[in-house]
Amino acid sequence: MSLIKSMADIVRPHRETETVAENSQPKIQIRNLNAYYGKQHAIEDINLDIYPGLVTAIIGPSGCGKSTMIRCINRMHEVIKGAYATGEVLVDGENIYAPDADPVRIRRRIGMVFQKPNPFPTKTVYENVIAGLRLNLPKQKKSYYDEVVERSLRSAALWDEVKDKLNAPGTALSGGQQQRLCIARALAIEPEILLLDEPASALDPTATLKIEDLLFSLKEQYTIVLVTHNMQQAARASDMTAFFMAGEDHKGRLVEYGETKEIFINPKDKRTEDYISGRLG
Amino acid sequence: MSLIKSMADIVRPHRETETVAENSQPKIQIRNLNAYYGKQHAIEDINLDIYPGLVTAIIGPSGCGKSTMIRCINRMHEVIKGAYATGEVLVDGENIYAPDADPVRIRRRIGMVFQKPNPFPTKTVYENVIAGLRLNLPKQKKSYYDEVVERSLRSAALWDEVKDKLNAPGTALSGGQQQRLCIARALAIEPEILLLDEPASALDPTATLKIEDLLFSLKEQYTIVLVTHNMQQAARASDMTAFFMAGEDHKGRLVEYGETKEIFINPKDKRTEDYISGRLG
Amino acid sequence: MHDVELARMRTRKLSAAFFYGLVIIATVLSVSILFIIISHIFMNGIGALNLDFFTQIPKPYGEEGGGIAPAIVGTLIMLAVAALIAIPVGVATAIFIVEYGQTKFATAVRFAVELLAELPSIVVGIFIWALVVRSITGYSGLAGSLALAVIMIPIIARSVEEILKLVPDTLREAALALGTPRWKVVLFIVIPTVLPGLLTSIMLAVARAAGETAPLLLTSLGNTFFNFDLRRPMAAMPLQIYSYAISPYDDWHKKAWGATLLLIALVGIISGAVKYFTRRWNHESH
Amino acid sequence: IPGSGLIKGAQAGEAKNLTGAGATFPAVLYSKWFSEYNKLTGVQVNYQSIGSGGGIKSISDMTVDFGATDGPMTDEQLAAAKGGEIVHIPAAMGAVVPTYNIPELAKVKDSLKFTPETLAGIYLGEIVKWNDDKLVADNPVLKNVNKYIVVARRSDGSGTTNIWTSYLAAVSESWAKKVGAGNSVQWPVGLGGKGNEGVAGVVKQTPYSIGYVELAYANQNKLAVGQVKNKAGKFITPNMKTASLAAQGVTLPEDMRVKLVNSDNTEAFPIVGFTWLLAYTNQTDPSKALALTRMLWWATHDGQQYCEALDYAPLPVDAIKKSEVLIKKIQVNGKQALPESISK
Amino acid sequence: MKKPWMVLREKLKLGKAADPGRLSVIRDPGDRVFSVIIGSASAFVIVLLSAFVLLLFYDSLESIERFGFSFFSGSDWNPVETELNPISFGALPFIFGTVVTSVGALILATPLALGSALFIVEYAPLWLGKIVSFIIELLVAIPSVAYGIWGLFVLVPFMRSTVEPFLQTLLEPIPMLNMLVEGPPIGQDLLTGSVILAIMILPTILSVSREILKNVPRLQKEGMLALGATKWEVLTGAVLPYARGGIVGGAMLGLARAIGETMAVTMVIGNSTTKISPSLLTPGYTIASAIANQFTEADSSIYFSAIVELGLLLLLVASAFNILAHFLTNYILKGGDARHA
Ligand SMILES: Nc1ncnc2c1ncn2[C@@H]1O[C@H](COP(=O)(O)OP(=O)(O)OP(=O)(O)O)[C@@H](O)[C@H]1O
Ligand SMILES: Nc1ncnc2c1ncn2[C@@H]1O[C@H](COP(=O)(O)OP(=O)(O)OP(=O)(O)O)[C@@H](O)[C@H]1O
Ligand SMILES: [Mg+2]
Ligand SMILES: [Mg+2]
Ligand SMILES: O=P([O-])([O-])[O-]
Repeated sequence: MSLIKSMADIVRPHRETETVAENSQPKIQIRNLNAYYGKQHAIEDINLDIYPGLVTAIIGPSGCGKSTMIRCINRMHEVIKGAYATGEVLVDGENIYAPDADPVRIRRRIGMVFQKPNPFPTKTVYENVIAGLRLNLPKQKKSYYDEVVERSLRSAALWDEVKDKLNAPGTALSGGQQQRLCIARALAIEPEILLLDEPASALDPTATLKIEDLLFSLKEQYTIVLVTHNMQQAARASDMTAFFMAGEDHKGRLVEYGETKEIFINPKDKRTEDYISGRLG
Repeated sequence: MSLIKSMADIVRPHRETETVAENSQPKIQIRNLNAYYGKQHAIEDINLDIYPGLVTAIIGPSGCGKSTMIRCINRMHEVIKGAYATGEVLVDGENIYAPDADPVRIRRRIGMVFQKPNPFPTKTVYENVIAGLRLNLPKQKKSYYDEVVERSLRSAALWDEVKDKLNAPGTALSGGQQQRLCIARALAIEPEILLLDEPASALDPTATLKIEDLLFSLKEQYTIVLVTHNMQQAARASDMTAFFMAGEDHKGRLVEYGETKEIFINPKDKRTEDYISGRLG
Repeated sequence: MHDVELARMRTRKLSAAFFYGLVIIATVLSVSILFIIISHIFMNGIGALNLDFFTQIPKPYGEEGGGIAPAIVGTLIMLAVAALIAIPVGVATAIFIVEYGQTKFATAVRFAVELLAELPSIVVGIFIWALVVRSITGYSGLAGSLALAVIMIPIIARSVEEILKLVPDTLREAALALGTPRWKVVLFIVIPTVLPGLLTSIMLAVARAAGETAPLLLTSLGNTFFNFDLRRPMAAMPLQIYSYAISPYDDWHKKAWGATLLLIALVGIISGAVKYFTRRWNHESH
Repeated sequence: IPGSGLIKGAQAGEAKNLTGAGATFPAVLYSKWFSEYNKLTGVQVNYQSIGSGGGIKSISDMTVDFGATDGPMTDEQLAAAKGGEIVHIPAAMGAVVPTYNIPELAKVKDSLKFTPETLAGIYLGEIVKWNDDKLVADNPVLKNVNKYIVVARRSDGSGTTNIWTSYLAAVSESWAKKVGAGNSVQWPVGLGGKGNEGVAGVVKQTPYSIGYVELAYANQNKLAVGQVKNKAGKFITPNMKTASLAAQGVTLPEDMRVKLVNSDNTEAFPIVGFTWLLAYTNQTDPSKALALTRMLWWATHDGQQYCEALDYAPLPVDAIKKSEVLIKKIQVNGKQALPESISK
Repeated sequence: MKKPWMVLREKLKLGKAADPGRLSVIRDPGDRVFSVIIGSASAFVIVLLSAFVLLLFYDSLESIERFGFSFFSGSDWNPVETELNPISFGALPFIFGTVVTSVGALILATPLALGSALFIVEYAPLWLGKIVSFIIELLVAIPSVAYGIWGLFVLVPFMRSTVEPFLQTLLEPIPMLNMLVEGPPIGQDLLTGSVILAIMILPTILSVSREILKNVPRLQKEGMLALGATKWEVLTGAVLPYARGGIVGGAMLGLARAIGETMAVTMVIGNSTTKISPSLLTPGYTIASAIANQFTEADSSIYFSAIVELGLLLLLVASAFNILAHFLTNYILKGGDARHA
């Protein structure tokens, strides 16, 4: 269909030459993952390998379990009342659901950015960035904090916009700036993996594009997982795409996973095609 | 674009032969209508003529003021605290915003059906239908009520489904049935105009189609205004379509108004085209 | 519209107007009660307030003059001690309910808080009498403080719970996702976010306890002299108001009105001050 | 009074605070005493007038250092006290008087005359109006007062009530049968006031009311006080003198627990009683025991001079002698608590 | 290439720098300490509540054993033995006084509170509604004893001289109703007790009803309006039926408070155990005021035990109403429809 063709057109040209990491070691291996909200079975039997150095997009209709999925990767799923998960998630080969695994440490290594920007309202921009350091590490020299703040904000492409406002409250920034601040905050503790749950859904197109550029520049150093309901965004910003969908039983399942280009231009599954062409959702 | 073509295909064939009422007298004339929520200016300077015997659809992205618009037509807008409207709405040439106009009477003449079915939970199906009569007329004979109930439920295409459940509470019906019950309730007092605000958004496809059929059969007798966010529904069920959109300033404005066929196949405004093709919203 | 309908419209309109009138009357009555009571208290009480009133101990029966200083001091001491006990317990309970509220135990705690908050205060008096006065201290300021603390705990727990619930989960998740242990999330993220509201609700609980009489009747007994020793009976403003009000002495009546005015002013000042400081706080942080 | 003036100023080793609670009947006197005593010795005696019932209960539960009552403790109550033997130290005598508030009579000089029958009738709820024939018979002024009588009485346990009901029980058979005498009784009628203060308060606030209070409360508040017909058939105005007469010729028991109502003395007011301070003979805290015994000594000797001005009747000499014996019974660690220098 | 997390660890000279891979380590002990602390505070609350019940039960055991049910049905409260009257403790007059005053308060306060709540939610513009509810809720901040002194010196004389005589002339000719106002108007009586309680529970009922009314789905009201209903018809037809359960819940909460209220009532009700009569103008007694008056001087153990049993009764009844109120209001506020859930 023509629509899909035009989608393929907006895939960035450099993606074409990217080598897909089929034979590099996966950073995250998800094995038979099931997640529940009390009695409700939200996602069923997910198996998925996520590779370092790439942006992996998770797409699918509302309620298919995208958020649930990535929250399972840093054990944030279980902080919801009554929620629990079974199965394995291996990070660098180690199961984060092992009985002796410490969720606090896991979350320190796996940064997360949420759909709605959530800077700490009582903290300044500066303090927001180093919040993770302050909470987790012994007190450091001011110069060290200064350095981290500048580096993180630069990485988040926010430094120039806020360098004169470091002492303003985090909530005094615009929505897009707040979201980049949250990314900077996540980067400040130098995680290995960055999970982003619809990070641009609250933002206007300009801010959205900035975030996408940012992801592109970060992916060399991090393993990035991006949940989005915006097809164009998935097509533009990701290297791999996983399509999830919930069945009649409301359990979310992985329908198709592969290179973004393939998924968008040549989906193997009829449901993927329908969804991407806008017939579903 | 091909997408629009395929939309045009689903416009019912009988629409093609419909004469558009350009030279019949408009039932409702909206003149320089502005509506506010406190300080927020929700819709600006609307001018719109609505014709009897037709279904007029109002479409547009979320927040563009569709609901606000039709609530101004029966003075329901002002029941929200702090909300008010300026300008004129003429019904049969008479300004319902005139200082001596009585909103209670106006609402009695203009029926309204809401997005979420709202039968009265404490009343039976039967009592729900005649709720308006009980309010507006002195007590009538049982036989009169019986007759009205049957006629209204038949008009709402609900009679066969509920004739054995007339004494069940109104909330004991399915969502689609509840919505048709609300339509029957509105029809029972024989209004001249019927306003429907996304009447099918809470319903499944089958129930939705039933409602659309119903509108088709009612339009001879009533002036019908239908708000919908569903393009296909607007295309299928309406004769005229008004496209609203909010600017950067968040004020909703009328962008384009015309025959549904024209709007969907040959929109004059670029924004209309973008919206209908799915690029916006 | 039919004629019948139009005719009926008139009576419907009339009844709507009639009931609107009733609603207005109810509102005006309810609102005026406050003004009536406050103005009586003000007019009768203002005359009693002079330097002696604040600095002197009560005079023997039938002699004019003197003041209620021991009662003012006693109320402040007992409130302070009660707050010292009740604030940590109340806040901790609220934190438990909100942040760890998934267990059956937490539900039971909530329920207990709910019931304690609505216990008649005289019952609290009996309880503390039986537990403390009878077997440990005799009538004493400490017993009075404990009674006030028991009254404060559930009020604090309940209002702090409401306040903590206002903190969006997204904020907790933001902190958790940084790899922060739960207790740090609570202490360094959740509580600072709502600190002004927290302080307000705590102070309102303190203010409410300030006016309690019945439990003090059975625990702190009263004192005609200054007393700063918690082990001995202590005077309190509400007690003084009660005994002066029911007496036949005109001078005491005046003092009772004065003390009432003072008590209400104290409650008003506490809540006013809290509002003022929290507003400043909010201004500074935003 | 022999034994006065021995306590002048503070004493080393003496506690600086005492807590007492109980009778409201002598509270007018006590509040004066303890204010003076504080000036003299620096000892703060915190006396809370919560009613004799409260005094008895507080001393029995040992929640206070001393109690006070004007209805003597019963043998059962004495046996139930937690801290051992309790002594009743007489402090003063006083009259319990009928007091009333009839606006029509505000200007009338002469006070109303009450008989045992009318008082019992009113409190039994049998006489309900001020113009009842029985009342009018002795008080023609009441003929036109066609108003209901608002009866006021105590809501708390009270020695004043004890004296009042003992009197009614002594003079009215049906009262004795139906209601009886005691600190708290089941009242057939009436508004309850807490303490003598409360009853005086009710009478003062409520037109057409009648109540009974210790004379001091009525006089200090300028309430009208009624005369009462005594055993000899005379209407007696209550005052310090007529109250004192009630104890004349009565042999006082060693433990001083004695009721004085319905005296045989022809000039005596018939509703009179002692009021007592209650203390344990076995004290555990030497400093408190010292402060307590000194205070008791001062009260029963020097303190008596304040009675007259406040409308109480001072103790008869015989009663003071007996109280000295009782005060000396108070011991700490097996030794007399009162310093030898005073008890000589 | 150096992984970023290794840079951080090296900079901070953390011991584990060489081993970024191990996820499973001993957890932060802070969490355990913290949860123990707040857990024990919470446990304390439960202990406290249990201690209330147990201690009061223990101290009232003597009375419970001796009088059993007759404690609630007997109307003799007689602490003194006489020829005709043995010692007995029957709390019926207190229970009667409590029921009459608190139900009376409810009858007086509910229409006012409901009317004001309707005004605030349905009629007034936002700013006015806020002011009105703020003012009425300030009544909560006035201490009980302040109501007492106001009641004693202002309300009682006013009732005695104006309201009660007026009621008597008004109801005199009406059979049955005239029994309610028999006897001399004293001012200190059940009626005045009800009035002062009504004022005190007004803000409670108001704030619950206001929340409930706010929670009536707008769609329900608009459905009615769209049929051409007047505001009043919307209220009676759509709002009140929906909110009924919650409003009853608010009233229950008010009732629970009225039952336990002590000082203000004690100061105006007359404190009299005299015979139970239908007249609201008789002085009465409530359970709470009986405790306040008699607790400190219950000088025999059975008397004391009986007073404590009154306290226990108060505790149980207030809790029962509280639970009921809770159930009724939460049902509505949490979205359950009282009839069709
Ligand atoms: N806190 C929760 N409690 C119970 N069920 C939940 C909760 N959050 C999500 N669910 C359910 O789990 C399923 C998956 O939800 P999830 O939020 O993962 O979907 P999603 O794909 O992220 O949707 P969206 O695009 O709308 O964010 C849904 O059926 C949802 O209703
Ligand atoms: N009760 C209200 N108070 C304040 N603002 C409101 C209220 N209702 C709507 N608005 C605002 O008015 C504008 C128009 O809203 P409206 O509900 O008319 O949009 P809509 O086109 O019906 O959107 P949708 O498709 O989401 O229903 C929006 O900006 C909205 O935020
Ligand atoms: Mg999601
Ligand atoms: Mg809408
Ligand atoms: O002196 P009493 O208070 O017991 O009457």
